[in-house]
Amino acid sequence: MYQDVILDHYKHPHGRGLRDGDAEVHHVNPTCGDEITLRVRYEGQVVADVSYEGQGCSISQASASVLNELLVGKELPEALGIQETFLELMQSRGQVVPDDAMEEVLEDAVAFAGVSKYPARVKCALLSWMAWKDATAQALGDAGLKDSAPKGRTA
Amino acid sequence: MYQDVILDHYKHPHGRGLRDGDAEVHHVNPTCGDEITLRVRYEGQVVADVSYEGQGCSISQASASVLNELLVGKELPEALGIQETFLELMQSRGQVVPDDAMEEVLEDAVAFAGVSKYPARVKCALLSWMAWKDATAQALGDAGLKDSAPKGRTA
Amino acid sequence: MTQTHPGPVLPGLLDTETIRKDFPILHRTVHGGKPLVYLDNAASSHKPRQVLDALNDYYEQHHSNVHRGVHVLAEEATALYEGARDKVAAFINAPSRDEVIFTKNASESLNLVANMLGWADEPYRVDARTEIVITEMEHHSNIVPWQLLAQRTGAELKWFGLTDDGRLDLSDIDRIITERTKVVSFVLVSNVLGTLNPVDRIVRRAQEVGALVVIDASQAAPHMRVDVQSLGADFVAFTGHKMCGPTGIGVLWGRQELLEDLPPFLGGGEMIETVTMSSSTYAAAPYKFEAGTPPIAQAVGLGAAVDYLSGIGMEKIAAHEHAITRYALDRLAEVPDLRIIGPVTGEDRGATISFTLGDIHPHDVGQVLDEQGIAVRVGHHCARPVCLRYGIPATTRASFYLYSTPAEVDALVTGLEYVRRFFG
Amino acid sequence: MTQTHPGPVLPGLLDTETIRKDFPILHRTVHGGKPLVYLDNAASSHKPRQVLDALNDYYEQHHSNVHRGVHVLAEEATALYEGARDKVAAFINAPSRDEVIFTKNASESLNLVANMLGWADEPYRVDARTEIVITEMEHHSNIVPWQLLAQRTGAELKWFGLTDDGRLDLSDIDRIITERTKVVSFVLVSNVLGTLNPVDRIVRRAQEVGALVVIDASQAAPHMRVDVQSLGADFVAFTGHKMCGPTGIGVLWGRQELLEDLPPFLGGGEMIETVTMSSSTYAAAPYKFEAGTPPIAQAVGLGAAVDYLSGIGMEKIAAHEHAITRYALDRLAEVPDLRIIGPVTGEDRGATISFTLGDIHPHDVGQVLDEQGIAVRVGHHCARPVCLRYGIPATTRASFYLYSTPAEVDALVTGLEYVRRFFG
Ligand SMILES: Cc1ncc(COP(=O)(O)O)c(C=O)c1O
Ligand SMILES: Cc1ncc(COP(=O)(O)O)c(C=O)c1O
Repeated sequence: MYQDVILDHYKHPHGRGLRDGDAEVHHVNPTCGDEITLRVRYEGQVVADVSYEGQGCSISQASASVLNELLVGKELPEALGIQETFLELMQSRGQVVPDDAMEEVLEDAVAFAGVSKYPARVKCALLSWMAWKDATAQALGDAGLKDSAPKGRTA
Repeated sequence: MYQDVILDHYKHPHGRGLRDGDAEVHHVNPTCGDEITLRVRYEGQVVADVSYEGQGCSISQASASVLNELLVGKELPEALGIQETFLELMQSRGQVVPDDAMEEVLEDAVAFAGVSKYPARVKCALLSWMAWKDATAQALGDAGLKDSAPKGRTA
Repeated sequence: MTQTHPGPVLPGLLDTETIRKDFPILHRTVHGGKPLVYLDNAASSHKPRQVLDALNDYYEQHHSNVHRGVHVLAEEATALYEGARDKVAAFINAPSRDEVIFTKNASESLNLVANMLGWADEPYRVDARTEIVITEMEHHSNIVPWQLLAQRTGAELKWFGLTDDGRLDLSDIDRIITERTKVVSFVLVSNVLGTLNPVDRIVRRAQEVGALVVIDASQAAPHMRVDVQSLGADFVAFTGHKMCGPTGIGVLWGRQELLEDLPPFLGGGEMIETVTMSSSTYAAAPYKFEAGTPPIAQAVGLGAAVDYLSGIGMEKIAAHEHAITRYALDRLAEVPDLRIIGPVTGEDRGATISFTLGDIHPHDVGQVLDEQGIAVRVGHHCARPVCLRYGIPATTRASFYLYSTPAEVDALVTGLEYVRRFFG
Repeated sequence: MTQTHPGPVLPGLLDTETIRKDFPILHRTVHGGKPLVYLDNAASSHKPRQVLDALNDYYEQHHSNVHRGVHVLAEEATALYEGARDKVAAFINAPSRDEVIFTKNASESLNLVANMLGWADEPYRVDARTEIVITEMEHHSNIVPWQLLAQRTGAELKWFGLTDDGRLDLSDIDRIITERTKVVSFVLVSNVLGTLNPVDRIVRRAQEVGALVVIDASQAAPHMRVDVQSLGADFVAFTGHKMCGPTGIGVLWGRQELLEDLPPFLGGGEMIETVTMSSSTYAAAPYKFEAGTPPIAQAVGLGAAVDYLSGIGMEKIAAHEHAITRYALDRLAEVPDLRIIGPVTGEDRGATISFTLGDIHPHDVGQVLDEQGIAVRVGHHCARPVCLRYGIPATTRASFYLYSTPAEVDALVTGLEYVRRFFG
């Protein structure tokens, strides 16, 4: 599970720290008490910044770092697509082997494929992603989120 | 368990029916819903009458009949001694084989020895005896009961 | 005896010879070599080898506390426990697995509902201005929780009476279920009378007045397909030990939005989100209602039990029991002085038959049957109001399951004839 | 590994080589052949063959519903179930077997007390003019029931804080337990810190003000002699699965006169005396508090567990764990950056050791240990206020039992060194 990519992100996180945002959320993983405070800033439909702070294990820390790296600068529909692909991978219980198409979407985040075999850790990996989705819904409204949902998938 | 003596008492109960008394109690066997209403009448220290009515199985009916036969006419201390001996026999889980001394005290009631192997039925056999003890306590007061306790035993 | 001759061949019977091989206890003898004729299935069923294997495998290979561990055993135990929830959800066709709450028995499930409604906010709250409706044929476990709730909230407890032939008297339904009714709780199949109750009519009326519907399916889930969606109820309770599962496990199914809105009952580990000394927030359903270490092995065993039952097929089990029940009703009609308490025909009834035998007390009937190796239950079967209603102190009850055979019915009838002679 | 070399010889150790043979799961391997080093006993213990045999024997030979049957199986099942009550009563030196109530787990036991007191008449009744006292080191199962009770009755919830070295801060005892205190509930041995609390001092003060005392012995009953008479408490709760017993069973011991006076909690079958539609009377304790079909097999299994533990001897088990714990404290002190949360010496503590390792998150510690076959627990261990108190998000917890060996301690230390290198 501890791919080098993950350890790297853990030791050198991207975009950590809280900066200005349009919405802030605080999420807790009740099974371990890990917490994240996360802010999003949008410029139109573009994810201008995702800033965060919190305590957590290497998986949750690395995942937040990867999220920041992957989503910042993306248009919302694309970002949502990435989020869903990541969700799908993480909920696959180790059954999905990332193919080229998935790797193109997820980049570094494919390193989390191994984590999906450990249900107790999936929540760690998803903590920041759930927080991001929630913060985005608050910033843009649920409706804004729905309009932007990638075609052919349900949010 | 169904000794002829028991079936006999069941089919031809002694002293059944409610007559005048000094105290009346109503006891229920919660495990089966069987009920007995029982009255005692004392003349001084003598058990002048035990009258009863109720619904129940052959064991509980026969046991009430045996009780009436055994206790009416006895002095209270002796009656209490009989009650305790019966209790001891019934709680023996089939371990006590009545000897001559016990047979002399319990007479027909030794036929219940076989019932003591069946915990679910022990309560049936004891229903009237517990009711009698309770009614006696009401009629004479707990104190009266204690003073009359047979020597060398605790009530 | 029952092993070698299953008895008369009736249409719809299962291959009981094969099925009985799965149940170790059915091969024991009692009272010096008499084969066991177990007709006490409404009280509790036996367990197939498959369920015992699941329990042993769980304890010998995978046991751990669930949910919070990152080690192998914790992951495996959690997967098994949550897998059992999936199985039970599928078994009752629950729209979501999160609607399946594991309790210790059906009684806890019913108490859980009563307590949730007592502590709920509007619109669910049961209080002094509201009414609770049950029926006269309920098991004590679906009476006492509502009596306690009524006492503690001041709500009024009302009930449907029974007809002489052992069915609910719904003639007054509009007067009994009223605008003030907050909850209607009733048994799907009676554990004394065997009656299968008309769900639709009661649910329709309850919905008209906005009352919640609780169904006690303890005697139904083991024997027929119970589909919570087609029942239309809000809560359905049942118990593991009557359906080939272990003791110590029950189920409460509840509609998701209700489970989200209603307050918790027992507090403790597992059911929380965050805890500080002064206040706590709660996990989402079903965890909100599962305080403390759950009955893990028992859930796994129940999962194996529903696999076993589904493997045979609930429709086939129902058909088998229906055939046995009709045969039993016919044969019992031959016994002089035998009076059936409950429906006397096979329509809309389960495989439980209560009766009296002249004025021979059920304790005596049961005891003398037991001496012949025949296990029936006697008493009020935790439903004393039914006995009061029919003016009897108790009944003798024979109840069948998927492993019951016509030969066992024959043994019962022969046994009853002996009982009559014995006390004659 | 642990099978062949029990590790250093310490005075007071049990013959773990023999004991481990009784526990099937201890022979499994994980992660491709690594021997299992199970150090998660505070979460749940494993089950010896003797307990599994008792369960199988029960289901294969004697299962039936209890108490009301007149047939052989019902008599046998009842004798086994009630026999288990006798065993548990003797195990905790209860003055009477009727003081032993079987529940589904310790959490239910604690909720049962809280609810009894909420519905009780005077002098026991908890209401808005009264106070409830707990401590900051309680398991959520001894916090949330009291929070719910406080919310629902208006009572005030107070608690003892903790000292820096992981003990109860009783310096303010007379201000915390006052004349208004109706109940004081505290843990005998903390499941996070390992602390063994000073019962006498608390009981004395509680008795001075006439408050009832509830002791959560979940982490004590498995590991040391718990004598309810010498504790001097009014209620003692513990749970089967942590003491070699099955899941799905817990115990509440309560003083007889209290159990007689206090109202029931769950309503249903078994707990009644008579039932009519409009009202019911209740059976005597313990049955009054055991609604529905009890966890029969689980009680039988718990009976076998206490036989097993008593056969070895609780004093010997305590001595064994004490030796292991001291050895572990010594060895863990060698690991750089390791900070023990709780008492750092062997006095007045149980065999549970929580710690942090630099700023490596416990999840990561646990996961990397698991890859080496070492099972520890990580998180807040259902006692989040303890973590808040010590300003940490979570801990890694190693906890020992009668089958733990010094070699397993060595494996842990080696494992932790690897964890440090891995994240270094
Ligand atoms: C101290 C303590 N109290 C209570 C409990 C609750 O026990 P259970 O989860 O079996 O209800 C536990 C264990 O989880 C515990 O460690
Ligand atoms: C109709 C009915 N409801 C509820 C129950 C209670 O089930 P349990 O005793 O498992 O809680 C039973 C069985 O005892 C029953 O037959």
